[in-house]
Amino acid sequence: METNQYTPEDFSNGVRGKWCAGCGDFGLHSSLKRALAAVGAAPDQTILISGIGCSSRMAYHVKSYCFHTVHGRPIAVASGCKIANPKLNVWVVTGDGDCLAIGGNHFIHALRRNVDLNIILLNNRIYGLTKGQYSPTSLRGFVSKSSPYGTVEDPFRPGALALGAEATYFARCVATDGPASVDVLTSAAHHKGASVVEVLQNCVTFNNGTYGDIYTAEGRKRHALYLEHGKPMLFGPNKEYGIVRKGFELRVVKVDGPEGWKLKDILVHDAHAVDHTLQLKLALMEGPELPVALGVIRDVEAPTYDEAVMQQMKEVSARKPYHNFDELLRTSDTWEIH
Amino acid sequence: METNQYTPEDFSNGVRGKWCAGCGDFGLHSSLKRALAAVGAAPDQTILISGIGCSSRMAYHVKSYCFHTVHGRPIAVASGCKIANPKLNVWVVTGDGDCLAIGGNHFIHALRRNVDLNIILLNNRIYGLTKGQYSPTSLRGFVSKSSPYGTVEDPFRPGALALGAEATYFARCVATDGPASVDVLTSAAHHKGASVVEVLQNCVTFNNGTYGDIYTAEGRKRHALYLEHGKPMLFGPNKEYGIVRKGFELRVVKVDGPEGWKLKDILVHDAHAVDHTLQLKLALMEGPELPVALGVIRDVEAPTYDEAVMQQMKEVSARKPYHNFDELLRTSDTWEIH
Amino acid sequence: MNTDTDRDVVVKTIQDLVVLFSGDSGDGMQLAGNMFSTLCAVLGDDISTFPDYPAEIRAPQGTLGGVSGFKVHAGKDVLTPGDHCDVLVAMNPAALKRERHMLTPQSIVIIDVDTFTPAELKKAEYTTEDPFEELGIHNEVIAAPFTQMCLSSLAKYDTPQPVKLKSRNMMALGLLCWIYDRPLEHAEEMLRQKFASKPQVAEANIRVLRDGYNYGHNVHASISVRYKIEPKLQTPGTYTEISGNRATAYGLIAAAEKAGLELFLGSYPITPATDILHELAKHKSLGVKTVQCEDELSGICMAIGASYAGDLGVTSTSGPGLALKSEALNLAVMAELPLVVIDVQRGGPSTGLPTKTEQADLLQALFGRNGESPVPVVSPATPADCFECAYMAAKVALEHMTPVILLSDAFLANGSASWKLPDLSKYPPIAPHDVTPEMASVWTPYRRDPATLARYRAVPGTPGFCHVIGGLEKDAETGAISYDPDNHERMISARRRKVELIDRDIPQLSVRGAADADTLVIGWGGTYGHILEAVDRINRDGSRVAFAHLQWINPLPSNTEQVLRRYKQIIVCELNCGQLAAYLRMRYQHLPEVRQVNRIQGQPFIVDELVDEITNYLKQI
Amino acid sequence: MNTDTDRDVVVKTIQDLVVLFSGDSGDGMQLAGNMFSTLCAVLGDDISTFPDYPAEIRAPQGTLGGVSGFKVHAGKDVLTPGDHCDVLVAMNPAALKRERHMLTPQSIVIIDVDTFTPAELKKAEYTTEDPFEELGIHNEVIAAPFTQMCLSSLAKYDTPQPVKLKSRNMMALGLLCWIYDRPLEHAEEMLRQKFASKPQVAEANIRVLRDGYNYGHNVHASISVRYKIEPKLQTPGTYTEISGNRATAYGLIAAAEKAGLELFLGSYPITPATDILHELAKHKSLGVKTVQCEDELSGICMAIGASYAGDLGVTSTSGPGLALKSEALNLAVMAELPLVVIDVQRGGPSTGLPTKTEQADLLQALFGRNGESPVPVVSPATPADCFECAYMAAKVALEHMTPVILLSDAFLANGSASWKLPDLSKYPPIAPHDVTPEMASVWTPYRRDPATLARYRAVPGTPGFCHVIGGLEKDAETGAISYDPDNHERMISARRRKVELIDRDIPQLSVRGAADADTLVIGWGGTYGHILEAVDRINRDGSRVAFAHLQWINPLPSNTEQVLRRYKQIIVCELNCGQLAAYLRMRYQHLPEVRQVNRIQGQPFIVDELVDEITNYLKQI
Ligand SMILES: Cc1ncc(C[n+]2csc(CCOP(=O)(O)OP(=O)(O)O)c2C)c(N)n1
Ligand SMILES: Cc1ncc(C[n+]2csc(CCOP(=O)(O)OP(=O)(O)O)c2C)c(N)n1
Ligand code: SF4
Ligand code: SF4
Ligand SMILES: [Mg+2]
Ligand SMILES: [Mg+2]
Repeated sequence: METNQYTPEDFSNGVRGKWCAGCGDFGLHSSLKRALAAVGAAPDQTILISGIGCSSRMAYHVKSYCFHTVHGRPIAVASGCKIANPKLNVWVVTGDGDCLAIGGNHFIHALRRNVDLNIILLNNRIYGLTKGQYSPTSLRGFVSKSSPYGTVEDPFRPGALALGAEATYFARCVATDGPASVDVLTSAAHHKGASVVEVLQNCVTFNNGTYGDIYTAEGRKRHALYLEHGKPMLFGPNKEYGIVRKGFELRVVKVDGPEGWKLKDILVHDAHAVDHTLQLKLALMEGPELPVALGVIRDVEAPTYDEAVMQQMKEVSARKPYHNFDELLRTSDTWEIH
Repeated sequence: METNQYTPEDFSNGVRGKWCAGCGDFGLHSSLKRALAAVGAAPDQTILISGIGCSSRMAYHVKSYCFHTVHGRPIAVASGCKIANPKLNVWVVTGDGDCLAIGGNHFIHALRRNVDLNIILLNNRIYGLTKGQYSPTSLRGFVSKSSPYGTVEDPFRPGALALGAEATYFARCVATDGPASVDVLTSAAHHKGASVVEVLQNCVTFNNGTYGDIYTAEGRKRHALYLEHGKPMLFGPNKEYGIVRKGFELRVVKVDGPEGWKLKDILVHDAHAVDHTLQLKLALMEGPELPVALGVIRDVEAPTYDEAVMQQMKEVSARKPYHNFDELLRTSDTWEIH
Repeated sequence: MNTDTDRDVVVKTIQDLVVLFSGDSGDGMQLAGNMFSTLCAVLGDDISTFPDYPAEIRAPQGTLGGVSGFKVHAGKDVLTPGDHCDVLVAMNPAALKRERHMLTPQSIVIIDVDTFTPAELKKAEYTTEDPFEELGIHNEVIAAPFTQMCLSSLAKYDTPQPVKLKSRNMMALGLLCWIYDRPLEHAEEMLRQKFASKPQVAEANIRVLRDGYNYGHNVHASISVRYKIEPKLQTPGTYTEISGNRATAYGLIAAAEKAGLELFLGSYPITPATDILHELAKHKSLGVKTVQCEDELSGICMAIGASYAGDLGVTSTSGPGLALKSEALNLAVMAELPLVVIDVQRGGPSTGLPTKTEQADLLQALFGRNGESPVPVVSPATPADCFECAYMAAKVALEHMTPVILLSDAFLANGSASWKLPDLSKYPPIAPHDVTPEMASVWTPYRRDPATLARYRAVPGTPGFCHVIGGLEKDAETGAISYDPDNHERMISARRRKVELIDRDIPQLSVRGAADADTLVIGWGGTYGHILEAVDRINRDGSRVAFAHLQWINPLPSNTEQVLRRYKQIIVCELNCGQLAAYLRMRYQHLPEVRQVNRIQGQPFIVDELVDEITNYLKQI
Repeated sequence: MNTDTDRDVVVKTIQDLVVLFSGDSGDGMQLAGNMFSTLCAVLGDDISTFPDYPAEIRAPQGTLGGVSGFKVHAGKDVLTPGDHCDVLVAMNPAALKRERHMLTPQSIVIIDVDTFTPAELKKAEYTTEDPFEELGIHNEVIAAPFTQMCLSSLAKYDTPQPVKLKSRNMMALGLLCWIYDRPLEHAEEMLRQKFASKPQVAEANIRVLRDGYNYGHNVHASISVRYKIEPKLQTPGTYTEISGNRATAYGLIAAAEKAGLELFLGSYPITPATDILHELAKHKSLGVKTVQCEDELSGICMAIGASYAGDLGVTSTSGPGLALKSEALNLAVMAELPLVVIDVQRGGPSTGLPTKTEQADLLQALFGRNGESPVPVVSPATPADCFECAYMAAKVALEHMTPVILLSDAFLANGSASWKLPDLSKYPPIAPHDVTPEMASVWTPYRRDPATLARYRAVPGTPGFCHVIGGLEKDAETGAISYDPDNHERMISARRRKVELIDRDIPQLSVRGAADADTLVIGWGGTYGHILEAVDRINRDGSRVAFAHLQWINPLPSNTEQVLRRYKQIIVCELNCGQLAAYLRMRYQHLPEVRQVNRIQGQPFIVDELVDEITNYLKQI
């Protein structure tokens, strides 16, 4: 973590979170403040925009310029902020309902445009605030108040949707996994362009246990792959397992095991690869065969929308002969009446 | 093409299309009527829903049950139709603006739910009806009325977005390429679940030439790969080129050429593969290195939403003791007043 | 059960009773309140309930923000949940503080004295150690050690203490049952049903409930009176307790069955409308399809699609959702398709006060669309009336080929009342306005029924009726797109007239109260009970006021203008800044003086205040 | 140029002139019309133009559906494009048929006789071979062989014939210039500019234009009169021709500059508002940012975000888009952020008549949101007034911290008028209501300026003002979320009062016309010219009528009630079913009789009809 002038406390407004005891939002809240401090921008140079949902209540618990907007629209509002003033750091805190149900269109378009936003998607696979309806990330068959006999639809996989929408950055962390979350959030902030951080977050009240053992440190040791750019894809309690390619498939192998796989056979993570084939496959990995990928999955440079707008304004400005209203008027086809 | 009782004329309502002379919509219109005849459902068992746009005017030129809805919403309206009455054939005709700009959210959710709709996306990379603004599929730098200095954003690639949204079916054709269009549309109709057919359509008036030589029969001979399930991926005037895998990449090679590639090295198309890695790569192929893929790129079986709803209704019905309103009333906690 | 012969305790007979159960969000007050209201209803009382829960997800335990309340009014001629309470059950100091304004000098306060510790007092922001003194409460207080009693009741179980304490609410309920003489049998039955899958939990709760009852019996020396509510002579029949949202869902189910159609709900969850989705989602065995859509726009569009394809299409939401649906609602207006749009109003604008009640979406419902876009609007008066209105909304939509907006509100939606099970066979038939095969040769999409101006629906799948409809203006005769000036005017007026003609299907406006009054009080929607109670009281007190309540707001009953013109002044009472008042003035020129009583506080009217304001106006003519 | 000394032709001096250019969509009528209007304006005429193009993408060439028209009214005291035309230029039989109702017995008809072939007559659905007889047209007809002439003009070029025929419109324009004595210099200059990148095309068009002019000269024997329009004495200054949409864009640019802010437009294309986006997109050198958003919801939300972050946030749309924006608009109401929302009205409801004009979004603008949601509404009277209104809308939004709706319409948006270039230094200053560093210690988000009740904006990036705002109700003092009943009422009333207080910044309602009239005619928006012309005519004819036109509709000018009460009857004229009339009745009790003149045909008023209806009402008091 970088050293700089701000501490997590500088981003605390002293208002205690009103989430249920044990809610994953608490964990993310504290990681977020630490990441904000690590990024090094002042609280008053920071904007945090949220929609509506338990997760979106984050806006009341961070000291910065916060705007608790309406359901589904935080990404659109945040895009306006960033394009208006690209100098500010703009964060979005949103939920699986806010971002992927009602807000789905703004999500995909912000990614395509590559507006430089840091989008924290708290995915608890449920509508928490409205007390327990299934969400677009709820698993097929999920029983909830609005699906008393189980849902009959497959969920979105946020990584697939994001990459399908041309995302330049996608990362994943677990809400209660502090240090890894701080790293990922900090890296998202440093990414120029739209970054999506999917936070696996447990809703103790309406969807407890949805992430199984990935939600525990112990489980992650066994079933999570912490990706690092440039490093081989190793995991397991003793990093004894690795990922290899077979055709277009991924497979888990034991390094130096009976099958004879060596460290050099293991795929090396390239978060910066422009072609996202492998990144997408990593994002989609799931048990029991494959580990769950955590960390920065994709982080690719591309022009950001907000900067490109500024750039174009500069270029056009240099070319055009008029720079204020009065000069504009003179560009019209005019005539004099005497 | 199957033989059956209907002819394309049966789906003609005699109202001449009001598109600009040379518009690609004319081509698709005639292919659509042929495909409808080939599918074999009666005109009055067929629903065609469209939004707003030049493309959406299709609703006035097909004899069936047609509903010209509002901008961006045809997929939502069509979903309601199909879920209400799964026996009907439901088609959606939409444009790149209608479907991917204002209608983006309904598009991704219908695919995720896998509602059994046949979605024809007429992609001309422009807003035609409103006379020439760029669309979410316009290429970066595109100059239009609303982007006089060129756009500063990348386009969606409909195939990537569709597969990112869990599409079970994706195909592509060129509006003026009649027989191939009819084949693709017919196959889309036979697919159980949401099918997306991206139609490359030239807007002669506002975006003429956007597809370069792929829009001509001659160009397609050289630069298009017509995919067929189970067949090797060969293209070129004499089918002399083929596609091979290298790592996670695709490459064009000459079969029986100096580099020594043989027919057996060429990838064989599997439209039914559940893992979409290769299909996605095919959908994203573009020149100059790679040919443009046409035909059915993905076609995978999965439960459809509308049938699953019916199925669940049956199951629940069999289990529950009440089947009319009066019986429902008796399930309440009631008491008698005498 | 130990039913003793109260020797030392006075037993008073009362007409009605208001109990307010209040505690932390986790204290189970909604359950206790609900059960108490049912126990009363089962004994033949009228009931009216009012849950008031925090919008916060989970305010910290013990704080003022976390207080959750449930008011039950039971007895004879009960119209509202009551301005005040006769008994306040406060499970912690925060509850006492938050609800103290509900007390009258006669109210009894029951507290769980075990929670009145310095720590809890501090959480509730008390500044002294004597909460009663600090709040100036001088009422009779029953300080029961619910916490201790609950733990000892359950001593033999080895569940953890926090789990045991979840039954504290049953202790309070048991005590109330003793004081108000409600036998426990039905309550025990309810617990057994609720916890059918966890018999242990049911047993524990029943044990606590009985101990609460017995506690009353044992310590009755410290309780000065017991009460008996005078039973009301209700119409004989089978009753249940119903909330407004459930009644709405039932009304739709009944209408679909009557019309011979399947019911389709496209909806996106939103407080306080979500329970309609929850309720309908259960009833797949009745052919009810519910789709939880990706957003409100999809919700209404799917319902429109379903309606086009032959179902009874419905969409449910609250104010912000109605705003989002307005563009697509206009498609239904233009395509002239049946559709029921339910808006369970809440406090606005914007996200506003999501769990609170308000009547401020009326003008949005009437006018919140581009262009000239007439849509019928109906609004229920009581939770049970939600059934009638939903039924009628569906009937009008199907028979007149139009979307209909049903304006419910948070008060109606969550409140409940006892409800005599309806006999569906006595309800008017519903005949969808569909084409018949004979029409095939002459039908065009906008051919109208001369009696109602409704067009005829040709459901896809019907042989011989292929056609196109849509949002562009269409030729009245041929159904083709038309930009013809005269045709547009003709179609605009047909759509308007069609809605006006619905007034033949709706009841005349009836007037209650003094026949010779100079003043008419008028209201709409969920304020019915409060206004009626106020008007009754004013008339009992010797002044003379008439009262009319609007169920249909568009069209207005055909005699509305005539009724209004009968009086010297009209007082419109509503929970907004005067939307119905404005609408009436807009509709009828030169009305008698229109005066307004408005509250916009996220709360139902207070009858006392209504009485005062109306009485004041009476003095002014 | 050949300017002869008209020997045989009578030259008449006229006050004004209406020319209707009409032809197929591909015939370049919009260009010819536009050029003619500019030529007149350059000579000092008032002008008013009205393009009327089909909504169809491309109706088949030569059919009635494909006719595209452009009306130019030029001369003295021109207020409207005119009910009728003095000259109809019909480039084909379809145009003649479509526009025949615009003729008076005195009108001259100019046709391209080469197009009156049997094939073309058939396309235009004529049933006989004599179109004039068939239509009953007995006017003076100039049957010019435009097609042939055009081809021979361009004989020396080897472009294909269809390309050559694209200049046919210049032939017609040249002829008109001769008849009405408009020198060609400026027209030639315009062509050179328009085709700057294709000098060949410019040259060809100039050649045809001159040949058209010379044709008039050469054949004048067959033309009975030439005309001279009496020049109007206009205020001296620099003029340009401006459409309503461009004026709107300019007003916003001017306001942003005056306020020292950058302008941000978030928009989604929609007819007839799209040209505002097109226009603003050009002006990056003025610091204007335009984002073509994915939908209307994004358009307004991005504008809100930009406004929050310190820009002047604007969103532009038409009726269906306003419906879609209504939920987010309420966020701006609740967050009390400046925002300009432009609705260029078109025919509704739903997709309706997308290219036609209508005034039926008034009630939507006023009331189309959930909850009590007051939003200022302003509406321009003329294309040039769009500039003033856009400027004022931005000023009010920034200074009073509120969204403002600007209601334009298709008639204003596409119509044009000559416009004296404004001197921005004479416009009132605009001072964004932002925090100052001294406030840091006392500021809370909803602290209000006592004079206006506007809160103070703290733009992100300002040191020391971190805070949170949002759509939930907030405590008036602290800015924290509040569900407190009294606070809600207090905030509701502050939001309302804040909007009312804007009336101090807007002009009083002024009345024109007869001072001693019993009748007040009142209108709003783009009908101004038509109503004024009608009222003037009625007064000239000896009846007495007063006329007031509303620019601000919310708040109404503070003297509105007083003005209205001065008359015995009020006649509200509008292009809808009576929305302003309803609003006035709603706002003021016991008004004098409110009568209505309504048209809802997708077309502007016809002055003759206004005169008739108003005169009729005059007889009724
Ligand atoms: C326009 C609108 N529609 C619906 C709602 C109701 N609503 C509030 S939050 C929410 C879902 C929240 O789910 P999610 O975004 O996953 O957040 P969580 O509470 O799970 O963190 C819904 C449906 C609303 N406030 N506004
Ligand atoms: C709510 C709404 N917003 C905007 C419009 C204007 N509009 C109509 S069609 C269209 C875009 C059409 O583009 P596309 O879907 O690509 O169709 P195309 O004309 O290119 O076939 C737009 C912006 C509208 N009719 N309704
Ligand atoms: S409901 Fe779920 S998501 Fe919301 S605060 Fe409680 S635990 Fe967290
Ligand atoms: S504008 Fe373009 S898309 Fe529309 S009809 Fe013309 S050519 Fe086709
Ligand atoms: Mg969630
Ligand atoms: Mg398009």
